[in-house]
Amino acid sequence: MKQEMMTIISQIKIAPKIFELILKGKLVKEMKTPGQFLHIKVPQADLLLRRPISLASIDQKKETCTVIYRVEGVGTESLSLLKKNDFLDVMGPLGNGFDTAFVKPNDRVFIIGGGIGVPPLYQLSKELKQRQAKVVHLLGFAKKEVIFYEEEFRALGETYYSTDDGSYGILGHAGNLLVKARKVGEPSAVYACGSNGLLKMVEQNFSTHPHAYLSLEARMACGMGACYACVCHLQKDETGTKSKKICDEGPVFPTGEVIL
Amino acid sequence: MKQEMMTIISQIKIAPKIFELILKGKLVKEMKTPGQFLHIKVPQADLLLRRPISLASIDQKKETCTVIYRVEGVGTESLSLLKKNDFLDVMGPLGNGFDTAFVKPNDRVFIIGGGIGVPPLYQLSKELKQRQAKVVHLLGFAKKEVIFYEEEFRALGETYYSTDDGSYGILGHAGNLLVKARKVGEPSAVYACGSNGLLKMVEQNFSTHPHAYLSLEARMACGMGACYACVCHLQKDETGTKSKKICDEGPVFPTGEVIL
Amino acid sequence: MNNQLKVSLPGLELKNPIIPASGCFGFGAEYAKYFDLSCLGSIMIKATTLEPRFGNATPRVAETPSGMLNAIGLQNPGLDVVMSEKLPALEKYDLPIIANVAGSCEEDYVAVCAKIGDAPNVKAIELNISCPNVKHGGIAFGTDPDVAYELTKAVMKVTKVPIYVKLSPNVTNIVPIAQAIDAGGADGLTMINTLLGMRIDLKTRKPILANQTGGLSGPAIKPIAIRLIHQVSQITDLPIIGMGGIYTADDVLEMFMAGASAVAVGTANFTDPYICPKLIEALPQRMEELGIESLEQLRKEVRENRR
Amino acid sequence: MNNQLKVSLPGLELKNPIIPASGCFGFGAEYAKYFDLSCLGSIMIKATTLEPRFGNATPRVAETPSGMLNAIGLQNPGLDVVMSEKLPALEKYDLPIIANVAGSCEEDYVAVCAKIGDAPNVKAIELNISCPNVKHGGIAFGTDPDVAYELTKAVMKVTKVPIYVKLSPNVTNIVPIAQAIDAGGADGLTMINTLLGMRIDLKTRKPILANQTGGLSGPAIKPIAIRLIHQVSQITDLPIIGMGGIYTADDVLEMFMAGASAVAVGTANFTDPYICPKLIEALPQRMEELGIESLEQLRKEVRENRR
Ligand SMILES: Cc1cc2nc3c(=O)[nH]c(=O)nc-3n(C[C@H](O)[C@H](O)[C@H](O)COP(=O)(O)OP(=O)(O)OC[C@H]3O[C@@H](n4cnc5c(N)ncnc54)[C@H](O)[C@@H]3O)c2cc1C
Ligand SMILES: Cc1cc2nc3c(=O)[nH]c(=O)nc-3n(C[C@H](O)[C@H](O)[C@H](O)COP(=O)(O)OP(=O)(O)OC[C@H]3O[C@@H](n4cnc5c(N)ncnc54)[C@H](O)[C@@H]3O)c2cc1C
Ligand SMILES: Cc1cc2nc3c(=O)[nH]c(=O)nc-3n(C[C@H](O)[C@H](O)[C@H](O)COP(=O)(O)O)c2cc1C
Ligand SMILES: Cc1cc2nc3c(=O)[nH]c(=O)nc-3n(C[C@H](O)[C@H](O)[C@H](O)COP(=O)(O)O)c2cc1C
Ligand code: FES
Ligand code: FES
Repeated sequence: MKQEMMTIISQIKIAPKIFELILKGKLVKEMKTPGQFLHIKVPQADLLLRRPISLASIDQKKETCTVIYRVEGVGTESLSLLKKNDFLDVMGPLGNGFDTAFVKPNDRVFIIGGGIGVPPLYQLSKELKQRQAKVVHLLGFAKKEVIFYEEEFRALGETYYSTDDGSYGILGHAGNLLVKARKVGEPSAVYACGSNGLLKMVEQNFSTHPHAYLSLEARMACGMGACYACVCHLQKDETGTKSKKICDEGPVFPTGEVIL
Repeated sequence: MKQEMMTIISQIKIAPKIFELILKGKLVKEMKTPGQFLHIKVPQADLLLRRPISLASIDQKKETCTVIYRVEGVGTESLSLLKKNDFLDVMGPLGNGFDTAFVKPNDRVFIIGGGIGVPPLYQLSKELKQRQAKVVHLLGFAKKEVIFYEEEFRALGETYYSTDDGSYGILGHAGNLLVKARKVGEPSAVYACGSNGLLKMVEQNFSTHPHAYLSLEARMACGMGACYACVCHLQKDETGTKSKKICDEGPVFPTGEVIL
Repeated sequence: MNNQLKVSLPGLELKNPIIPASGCFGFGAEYAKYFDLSCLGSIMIKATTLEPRFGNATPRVAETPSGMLNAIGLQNPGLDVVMSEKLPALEKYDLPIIANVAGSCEEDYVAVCAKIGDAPNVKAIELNISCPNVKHGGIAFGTDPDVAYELTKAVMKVTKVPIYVKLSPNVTNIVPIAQAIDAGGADGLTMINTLLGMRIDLKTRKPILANQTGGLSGPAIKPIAIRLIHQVSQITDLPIIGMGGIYTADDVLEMFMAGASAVAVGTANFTDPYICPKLIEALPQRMEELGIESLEQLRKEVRENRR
Repeated sequence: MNNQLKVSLPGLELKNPIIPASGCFGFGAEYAKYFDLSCLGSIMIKATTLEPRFGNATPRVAETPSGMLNAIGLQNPGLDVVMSEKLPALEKYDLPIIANVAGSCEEDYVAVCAKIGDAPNVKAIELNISCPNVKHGGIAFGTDPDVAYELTKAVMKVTKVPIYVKLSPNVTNIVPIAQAIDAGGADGLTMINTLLGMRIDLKTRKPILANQTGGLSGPAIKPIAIRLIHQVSQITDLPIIGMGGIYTADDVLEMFMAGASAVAVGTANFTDPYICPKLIEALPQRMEELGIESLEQLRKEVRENRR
């Protein structure tokens, strides 16, 4: 099964313009890897394209999953109006998530996130914790008010914040947190999700690291590899004709592979 | 005020594909004349045009009005999914309704309706009853199952039915009822709403009657006289360039005026 | 603050850029029952022809996904009635009027253009050479550059007010047509008119519209309008009044960013009779959010950024 | 009962008329994870060019009201890979394949058409002379009757399978183009390709698509497709595979009533990956409600009722 009318268990605003949506359905059984995303049909007849939204957390026992999204345009606006017990047309899980199989107990792992790139890192961090890794969260936000899930991340490991306006944590972007964190010790794995600027920064820092992963975004149509909407160029391709599709060959890529 | 987000008080299916919808709002204050219609914005983003639906009954005390409609296409289908306490974008009341000012006590009045043309005749009949007219209802339907408001009409006066398949009342269309009713006595007023065939039949029978009225239908856009979507030709116009707009100069016209 | 929405075009000093589109607002009288027309930037009145016209047979409208088809066929009471009744009725509003002019042949256009500018409140003419719903004239004038050039020149000779020529999207290449109209001396362009479409009734298996085909309008055509306005604004300095599917303040601003200098709102009036005043009210806040000081400033920026 | 949905076209004996449209279904492999492709009438595979192509820069898609824009730019792995990997992978399905062929010049088209019909499951070619998203070739071949005629003749000489030529809606008059293709000897037509459109990002004030313009598809364009199919079916006996905004069984039947003999479903696959099997399932009931015995019967009736 790859598509379902899932039931909304709850929808709450957890920060300005940011919503946490909990969905229940059989589709949850398929959701196994952090970093995968759902392709959501917003219930508005004139909007044809689905919206890709990352899985923020998965609860197999309760048969529920959580997504966290920011209201950006008409689609997410319309999504935010849904209420408990409403149905939602969900495709997924799609894409390849974050590889964690190699992580060993006590590995020092960096999770680097920015703004609305933070949600998928939560399920990732939960799984890394299960693998008994020592997770260090380096999270950048625009300002204090838009930070969400602070308690949840702190419960999983060291957590540091930067804000663009200095209203919480250190001033500046997550790169500044990274500099500090590397001084304490180099990571055995790095996972990042956020703006293109953030991803480029991580790429530069860990271009040859064997276990550094970036989660990319792209405007999508099919979400499953059929339409070529979401491609990116490869770093090692002189012809310029090769590409990877972010939807089904990503959204997570190791550093050194694709051009950001 | 000419437009309002009215509140749905109830919506029930009263016959196969036929729904009775009760709306509450300040707009009801403006609703004074039977035969006027509401221009309803169906809550589906890709449907731009409003749907004209006749007022079936008005209750000034409760600040409610009732419409009765049949599911025909996507718009009425979507409308039928609305529930109690939902809001509905309503423009109106629009058009000129049925003239009843001239009716005197004990006037024998014919109300002729067919199928989904019957709803506006209910409020009309209530008002004629208040004027102490003797109302005779001649109502044609496809078959027994799709008849609605039978008790309501019987409570207001003599009521006769015809059905296309003979499953209730006499076999055939409302014209057969009319022949019988005229034998008993000629009406001092006639009001009709229904298919084009029904209206033509009434037009032929009462083309020179001083108080015979037909309620017409047309595909509409603006609903208020600005777009010329809903025009009809005039009987007395040799140039062929004159017209009446059904939305704001109708939907009710006396016989002898427009070409059906 | 107050000047934020002002735009200035040949013949038209508009307090805001919102203009009900021709054919979707009659001659204003009906909507005047809903709101005070003085709030509008202008009104484009229903197409006016020399003689009265009944137009096409009904049905004249059909619905399509995020759009509608119309085949009204330029029904109007004719030049004399427009001059003697319809335009004077609008004089009580503080409002420049744009008169939409149509015809079956060059002489008709010339005759109407020569006279309609005499009305004191008509400040500009919109030359409708793109109506897809009439057999003679209409769109035929708008798909051939030479014909468009000749017609523009002919009406420019007789008119007292600026002429805006309304372009058809139903063409392989709009550039030579816009250039011909520019060369013919027009003062501006309006675009787009409707796209030719059809719907079929599944029960009768025949076209819904009596005219078979009709003009497609509404949000469905907005991306086509944006593309054409963008394309034409790159090759001419004529101001463009943009239209095609405007429903929101964002749509208005998107048209400006494509190259429009004012906008007309058509189909949306049918969905919401108050749409024009609502757009006027919504624009300032949306502009602030997007860092747009004023529409004149935005126009300038867009012009400067042309390729 | 079972033959109700069967349609027969040159080279194509289809068990039902539902065909995923080119570019919206890749080479089938991805959707094969969702359902058994054997249920389909056929598949129109992604445009294939002689050499591999990367296509345009991203973003390549944008959303519009009841529609979407794409400017993929014909990305594909090239003829060799299509022949050696993509087409063989489809052989396990009971399915005739329609190969969509594109090129930058006549020689390219000829080279691909000469070879791709060698694949045992390719039963027809769809000649894409209407892609609006590439600089060279594409749409240029589809807007000039003479060019379309020459190209059709050239590929007809080398091909072993029937050729269907895909028409562009971005033209002033589609009739001479369809006639030229008919005269060139094509076996059928497919229509419509996308309409040129644009969206602008209000924050950057630049087009959303890297390519600036893109092709508009989806229900927004359905009335335009219906009109063009109706128009072309009046002037040629070539069978038409109709497309443009199909989302429901009613849409399929409306296209047949306009003159189509089969249909392709594009954008709808993105909204609902199961749309094609759903349409196949929904058709019989809807046909019964509307008193349509079989699609072949409907085709006959529509042809007979032409003006
Ligand atoms: C793999 C992936 C995972 C994502 N996970 C999350 C998440 O967990 N939480 C979250 O808030 N956002 C996430 N996004 C971004 C999210 O998809 C967009 O914010 C959302 O689609 C915007 O939709 P809209 O209707 O509000 O905006 P509109 O601008 O109205 O959308 C119009 C179209 O553009 C597309 N679009 C607009 N912005 C983006 C974008 N940034 N990325 C991709 N498509 C876009 C939409 O999908 C839609 O097709 C993710 C994106 C991708 C690709
Ligand atoms: C003055 C007036 C009063 C009416 N009163 C009633 C009533 O009380 N009860 C009732 O059931 N119906 C009534 N109708 C008919 C009703 O408007 C249509 O059945 C309805 O619009 C169909 O909408 P749809 O979306 O279901 O159909 P669709 O076919 O999907 O509608 C598509 C478009 O066509 C228009 N349309 C389709 N059929 C008609 C029609 N018969 N008349 C006018 N427009 C049509 C729709 O308004 C819409 O714009 C009335 C019509 C008019 C003109
Ligand atoms: C019902 C209707 C009638 C129209 N009549 C005219 C007309 O008389 N003259 C004209 O130039 N355009 C006419 N148009 C086109 C509109 O002015 C406008 O160009 C088009 O509808 C696109 O804008 P919209 O999408 O906002 O409606 C008409 C459009 C509609 C829907
Ligand atoms: C993402 C995308 C890619 C497309 N690629 C091609 C293509 O490679 N070749 C082609 O002939 N048409 C292509 N098309 C056009 C479709 O085949 C179809 O003609 C058009 O989308 C209209 O149908 P629809 O409204 O059902 O999508 C593409 C359309 C889309 C949306
Ligand atoms: S979104 Fe279609 S291939 Fe990625
Ligand atoms: S519906 Fe517009 S004039 Fe009647």
